[in-house]
Amino acid sequence: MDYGLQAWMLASASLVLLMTPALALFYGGMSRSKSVLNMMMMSFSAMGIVGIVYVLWGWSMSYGSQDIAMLFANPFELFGLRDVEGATYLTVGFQLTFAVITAALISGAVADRLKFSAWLVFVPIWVTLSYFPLAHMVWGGGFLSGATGGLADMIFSGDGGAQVAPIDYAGGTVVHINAGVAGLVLALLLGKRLGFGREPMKPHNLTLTMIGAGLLWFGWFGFNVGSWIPGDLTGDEAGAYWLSETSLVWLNTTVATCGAMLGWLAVEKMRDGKATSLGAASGVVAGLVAITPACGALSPVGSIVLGLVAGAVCALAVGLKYRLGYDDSLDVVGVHLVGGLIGTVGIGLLATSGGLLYGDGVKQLVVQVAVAVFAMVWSGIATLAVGLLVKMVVGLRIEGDDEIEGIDGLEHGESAYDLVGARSGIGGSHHLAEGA
Amino acid sequence: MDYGLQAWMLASASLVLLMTPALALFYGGMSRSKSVLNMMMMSFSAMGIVGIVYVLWGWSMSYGSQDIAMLFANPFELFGLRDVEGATYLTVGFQLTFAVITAALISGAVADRLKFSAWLVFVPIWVTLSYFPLAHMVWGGGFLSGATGGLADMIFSGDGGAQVAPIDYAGGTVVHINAGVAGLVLALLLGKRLGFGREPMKPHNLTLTMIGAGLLWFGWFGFNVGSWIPGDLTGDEAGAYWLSETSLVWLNTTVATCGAMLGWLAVEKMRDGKATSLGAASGVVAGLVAITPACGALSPVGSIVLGLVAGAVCALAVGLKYRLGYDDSLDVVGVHLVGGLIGTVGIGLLATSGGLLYGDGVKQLVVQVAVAVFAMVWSGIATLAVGLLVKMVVGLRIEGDDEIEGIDGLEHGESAYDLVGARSGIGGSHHLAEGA
Amino acid sequence: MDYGLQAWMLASASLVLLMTPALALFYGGMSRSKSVLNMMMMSFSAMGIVGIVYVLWGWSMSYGSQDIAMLFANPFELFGLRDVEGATYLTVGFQLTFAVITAALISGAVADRLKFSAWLVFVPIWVTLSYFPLAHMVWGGGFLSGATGGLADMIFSGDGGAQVAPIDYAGGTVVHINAGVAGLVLALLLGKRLGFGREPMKPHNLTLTMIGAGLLWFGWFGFNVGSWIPGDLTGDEAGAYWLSETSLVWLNTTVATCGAMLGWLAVEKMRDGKATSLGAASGVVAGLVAITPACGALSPVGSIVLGLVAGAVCALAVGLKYRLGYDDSLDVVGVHLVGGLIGTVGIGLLATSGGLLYGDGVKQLVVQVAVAVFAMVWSGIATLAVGLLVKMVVGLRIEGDDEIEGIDGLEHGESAYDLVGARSGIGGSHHLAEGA
Amino acid sequence: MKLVTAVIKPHKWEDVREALETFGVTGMTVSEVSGYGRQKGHTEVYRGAEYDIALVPKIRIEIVVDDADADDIVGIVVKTAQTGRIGDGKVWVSGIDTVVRVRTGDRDGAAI
Amino acid sequence: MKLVTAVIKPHKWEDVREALETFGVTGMTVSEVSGYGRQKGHTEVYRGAEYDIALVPKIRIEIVVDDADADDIVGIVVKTAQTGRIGDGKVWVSGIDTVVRVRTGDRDGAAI
Amino acid sequence: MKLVTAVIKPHKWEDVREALETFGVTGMTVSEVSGYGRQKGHTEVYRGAEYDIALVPKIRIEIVVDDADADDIVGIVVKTAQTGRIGDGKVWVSGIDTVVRVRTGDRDGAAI
Ligand SMILES: Nc1ncnc2c1ncn2[C@@H]1O[C@H](COP(=O)(O)OP(=O)(O)O)[C@@H](O)[C@H]1O
Ligand SMILES: Nc1ncnc2c1ncn2[C@@H]1O[C@H](COP(=O)(O)OP(=O)(O)O)[C@@H](O)[C@H]1O
Ligand SMILES: Nc1ncnc2c1ncn2[C@@H]1O[C@H](COP(=O)(O)OP(=O)(O)O)[C@@H](O)[C@H]1O
Repeated sequence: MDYGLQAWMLASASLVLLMTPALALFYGGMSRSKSVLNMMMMSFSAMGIVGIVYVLWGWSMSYGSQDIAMLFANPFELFGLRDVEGATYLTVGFQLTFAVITAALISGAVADRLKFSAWLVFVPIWVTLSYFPLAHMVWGGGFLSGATGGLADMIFSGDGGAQVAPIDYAGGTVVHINAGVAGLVLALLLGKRLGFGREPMKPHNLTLTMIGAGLLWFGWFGFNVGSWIPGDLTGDEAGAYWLSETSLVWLNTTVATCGAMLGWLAVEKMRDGKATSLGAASGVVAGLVAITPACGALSPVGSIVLGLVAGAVCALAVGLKYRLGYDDSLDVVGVHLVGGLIGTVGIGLLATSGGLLYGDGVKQLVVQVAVAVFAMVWSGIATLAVGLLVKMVVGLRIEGDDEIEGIDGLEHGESAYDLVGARSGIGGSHHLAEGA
Repeated sequence: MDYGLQAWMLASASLVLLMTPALALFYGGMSRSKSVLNMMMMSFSAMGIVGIVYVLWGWSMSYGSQDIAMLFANPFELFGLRDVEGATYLTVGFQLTFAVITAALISGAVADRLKFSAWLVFVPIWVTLSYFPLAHMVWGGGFLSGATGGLADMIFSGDGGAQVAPIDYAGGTVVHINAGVAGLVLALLLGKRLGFGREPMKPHNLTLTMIGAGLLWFGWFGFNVGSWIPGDLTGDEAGAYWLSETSLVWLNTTVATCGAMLGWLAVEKMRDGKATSLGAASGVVAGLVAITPACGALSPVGSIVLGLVAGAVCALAVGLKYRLGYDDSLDVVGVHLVGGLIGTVGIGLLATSGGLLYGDGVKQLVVQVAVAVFAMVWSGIATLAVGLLVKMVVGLRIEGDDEIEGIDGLEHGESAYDLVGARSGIGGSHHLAEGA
Repeated sequence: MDYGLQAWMLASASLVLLMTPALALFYGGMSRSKSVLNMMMMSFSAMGIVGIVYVLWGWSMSYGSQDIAMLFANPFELFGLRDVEGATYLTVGFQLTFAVITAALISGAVADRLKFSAWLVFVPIWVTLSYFPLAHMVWGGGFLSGATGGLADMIFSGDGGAQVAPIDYAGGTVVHINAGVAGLVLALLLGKRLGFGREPMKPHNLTLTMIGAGLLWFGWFGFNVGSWIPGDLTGDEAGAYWLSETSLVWLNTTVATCGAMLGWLAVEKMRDGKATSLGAASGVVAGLVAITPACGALSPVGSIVLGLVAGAVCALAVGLKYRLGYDDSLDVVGVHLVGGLIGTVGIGLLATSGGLLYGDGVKQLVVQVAVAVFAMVWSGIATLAVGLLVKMVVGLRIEGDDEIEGIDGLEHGESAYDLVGARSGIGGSHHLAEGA
Repeated sequence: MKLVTAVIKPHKWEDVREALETFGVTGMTVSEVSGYGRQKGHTEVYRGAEYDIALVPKIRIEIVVDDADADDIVGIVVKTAQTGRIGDGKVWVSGIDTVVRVRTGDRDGAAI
Repeated sequence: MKLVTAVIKPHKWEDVREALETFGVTGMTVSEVSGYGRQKGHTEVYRGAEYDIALVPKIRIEIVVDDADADDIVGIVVKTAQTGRIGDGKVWVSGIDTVVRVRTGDRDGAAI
Repeated sequence: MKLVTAVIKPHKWEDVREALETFGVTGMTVSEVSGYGRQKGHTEVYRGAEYDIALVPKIRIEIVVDDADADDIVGIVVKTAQTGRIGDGKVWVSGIDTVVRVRTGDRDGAAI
């Protein structure tokens, strides 16, 4: 089985890596044409920075053996991948891509106005204080896993660990809730864009956003289907389990996404009279987010239901920022925090084993909610600390005039498009070719 | 072998899924800027709808065990994937992606003028009446397979089934001929775009079309190379066969596409004096379409020949609509129907085992033609029925004024681009940097 | 192990194939809007031509058994893949994709002014005289391998071949140095673009360039991680080695790229005051180029170092053309030649086994330099010969007026964009939806 | 010499061009503009935020003509571009002192 | 009749439109243009080559008005579009002979 | 005051700008337009359908100048933008009543 698994893990790691450029497109298309490059650069630079930080101390802090208070592991133990070898390098690579995209996701909340230098400083500290610890807590046997002494064990103690282990298959808490909360906190620290709620800030290129959504969906198969863990199975058992588990997870990932797209479009149609392409792209992402923690726990039909709900609720949730007045510019909160919560909590209802609706009581639900709340608090405090630090050291926000002129010029000295002469199309006339 | 196969099938299913967003780009770039979003939305919404319908009754109708008249299987047997489990989930997922893209392909014929509500109603009924039955007939052991009592068996009866089984490796009939015929029928029902043949309706963004073509090529490896079937081989034999079969199919898929690109460009150069980028992108797709049914049956050199022919013929065929007066807007007929026929019938000539040119007589050729004709008739009637139904219930076509203003605004309330200030490039002057 | 390997090789070949359309985007975005299609067409047409040439005589010349003077193999031995069968077809396919992209890479040097017919003639002859021989010399057991009688053997002769075999894991010499030199020679033959160094020739669409860079990174995993060779291991040993080797190569490829992106951006920030998106995209490619030959020989931390150096040096090297006055339009020399040299030579310093900095003396370094120099000379002479031939037969350069009007119109009769009405966005006003 | 400036609906451009060509107008300068007037734009909703797109796309044509032709040309444009629905556009005429053909330096009557 | 042409900073368009609407201007024609003047453009550096982008984006507004309103409208535009910083733009007024509404053929006062 | 409007070939813009700057013109407003005239557009063929692209890209320059400078400026543009080939463009001059600098409210001579 090792060889087939290796083949798929190589593919999976590559797919997840692709998600960050895909996110750059998804977000970039939603930006205005004067800030699309900065938006894309936040994703690209997150790749550069987090990739290196992960090798230096990220892996050690997340999956090192020297646990500290169940919150993180000793960053120096495996510093620079000292003592790492063989196939573990690929596990490092796979996990690295998750850290990268989590950081990149946050950028949607701070569009158009965050100093690029602030971003470059924020990212490595934030992954250190928020992402690596949460990865350790949830997947590294820490406080949010089912381990003895963990949160779930505190609630319903079992034999050698929690009675009911929290479920986060591929990162509902670690990735999406975490990024969503961080986006919210940063957006609040940063304040609204000039003209927010008054001036038009509509997507400048929806074809980019749709390409991005398509590539995200594609990459997400690596994200979810690569996140398989054998538990304590070995040999043929593990093999049989892998075949069946990956098959289910692939299908659930797909159909939840289908459901969410339709859910989002239905809300738009009913509320606004029209179903938009931005809605379809957004629904795709909302569905992928919601199924992320749940993809191994649900049936395909359960996944469709989860998707429909996630799409519909997120479609409503993205409007909240106007009511509540925070400028989460590209809806990191409305899609990733809300979608991540729906998936994480939805497990408690829809899990074929453990779910309330399958008659297995509320324990799973309680555990899921507890984990989600703890993750939100951790992420919120960590982000606030890092945000305030960065504000003090380099400042967070560009000048108002520069924001009006566009951050691309200010921070990158570039403009995205130079389409001189792209308009010669006004009314040529049309004749049929003789030869055709 | 199971594990390696699983790894590749996970990759394949993901690749085929990517083809539909890729198609959205390919078609979107060919649309006008006022209708690109609608074009992309037809592909995206097909993903949402067919994905769910497939899980509900599509799988059951295509591959369920309760055959009905060799035409389809009982939709209720495995409704909602009842009783499906284990690795079969992935087979469902893989097949689902084929149904999705087949529906999406049709949208090229109805650009700029089909009501979006009509599309949303058309798609689920059409896959139910046309796609699932044809999938059952060809791949599910039905009337167009080599099974006893099937069409091929009727023509040249053999021992326990047809003497010569029809060959459709990855969907020449089920996908391409089917979508091509459906496109033609819908285009006829719908009528021509206002100004067809008089006003300019040229592609608004050829870079999108070329990205789309590149991604389609990439995704097509999943489509063709994932469509391997072991027949009655088992164990090591099946393994050895898999290694060699997938290798050949990968290479054939590639070189037929190379040939078709050159074939198309050569026709353009000779006829119009210039080889276009739209021609290159179109040739790529034409080659992929033609090799789809044939990819396991030909030698690499045979594949090049098939590709050259397909590219050249499709380049001529796309002009037919002006002669015959149907508005198959983005050439679903010229590329998918014609390309699909070339591939399906070409097998009868070029198959290394069974092909006329390899001295194996006309039987394969006869069978291939018969299957193609039957599929065309089935698809034509089914599409007509669904189209008329939809016309009655929600109407097919938007108002003329709305068509002139652009369907994106009408149906989705959006415009694709907002490139204010994307023109600051008029003539800056250029100095060399001192520091460079 | 065969099955897992096959799964990964199918994925790898597909990934490398995707790199050429990705390159078309990367280069296309850097072109001006009046020449983007021609730029993309050079990549696409290279796919068509080289794909077919490779099957006809490319494979035979590179990997045939009838070696000629250690420089290339008999092109007729396996003409049209005669006698090739089974899984070897996939090896052919994988290698084919390398030949394709090497040819396509050159096109960046000749932007805006090379006759399309000249390109179509140049490509097949160039791969025949430069690429296939170098592939044979380096990977086919020829003059630049460690074989008896080869260059390395001449320098430090060992037992049955060179004491120290040259290292080129995935194509530092064969692909990047080769394409870089060819670009330089062609750019010199062709002369500068009209207005070079005076008129603005800035990228017309940086979002395309960034999509291209993202997809190139993704595809490069096939390029590097698929280039594994078992040496003389067999069975379980080979399997264990494969698991560990591919894991390391994947990670090295990623982190070197991260390093190079940061290295490039750091140079820009220090030199120009701003870190650009074009710099990030370029840094990504520079890192991928540099790690290509070295990806199996370094530790992850060594890869980061190599990446940082490559990014920084290439960022400086792209300015050379203004100093020296050759118009390598999109920096094939600055990125591929320089990056390829850094990687090839860097191995001599940073290889964990053999590297000078790891205390293993200068032998590897000497061999690496010698191989690089020989490859540069070979490629230079071959390109010059082909270039002059093409100049004589069809001419190299389009007319000045046509260049000013734009090569897209002249050679392809197309314009990339037709964005009429894409500007309705000037100042709509913004109200909050009631229902949100 | 007069300068006739016409702002019309984009899909009428082709008809206007033909009509003017038939009349004998051999040159003009065309641009894409946005119009604001009785014809209202439309509303777009993105993720719960509503945008009022106040402007509608128009084509603007500038034609330098001999004094004698100005009225006819205005008449032709008005007739051809008319759909009778709000937003058909405006045409206005102003005097110009002189016009020069860049290629030859010819002036006025000889320049158009 | 007069034609008022105003070249202003893009982010002032919205304010100007509102002010003119309040005054009673019901129609105008708007386009994106590039300005060259005291306000300098900026510099872009791509791979070691420096580009001097001499032009800055501006919005150009054309309004046909009754003679009597011209001065007021100029005043409103100047007041609303003013930021006091270099590059605020120019407004100029010229006479026109006639204006026609395409939809109806109405002329002059009745056409605007 | 006069308004000089010039329609020229795009690749001549840079030269014209320099020549005008040398003469002392400090401001102008530039836009991309499409020209229709003796210089014919080209033909594009997409999948067997032929399109006659009637328009060719041009740059349009508007310069408000003192009466005294108008002729010189026309002369400079004509000289610099001339290639002698069809399609070099047109320049025309019209009178304007007044021009205002938005930033300061300065008028006429002081405004340009
Ligand atoms: N006073 C004006 N000055 C300049 N252009 C105007 C004026 N009024 C209208 N326009 C232009 O004419 C177009 C049509 O005007 P509108 O009021 O919508 O319809 P109609 O002319 O049929 O009454 C507008 O979109 C605008 O471009
Ligand atoms: N002589 C002129 N003719 C036409 N337009 C001009 C002229 N001078 C300036 N402009 C326009 O006015 C804009 C602002 O002018 P500028 O000199 O930058 O600032 P200011 O008007 O505040 O002194 C320019 O960008 C240009 O569009
Ligand atoms: N009567 C006119 N009114 C306005 N612009 C014109 C007129 N005639 C020509 N032009 C503009 O001048 C450009 C050049 O004219 P054209 O007839 O092609 O060449 P030439 O001026 O060299 O004879 C056209 O593309 C158009 O933009």
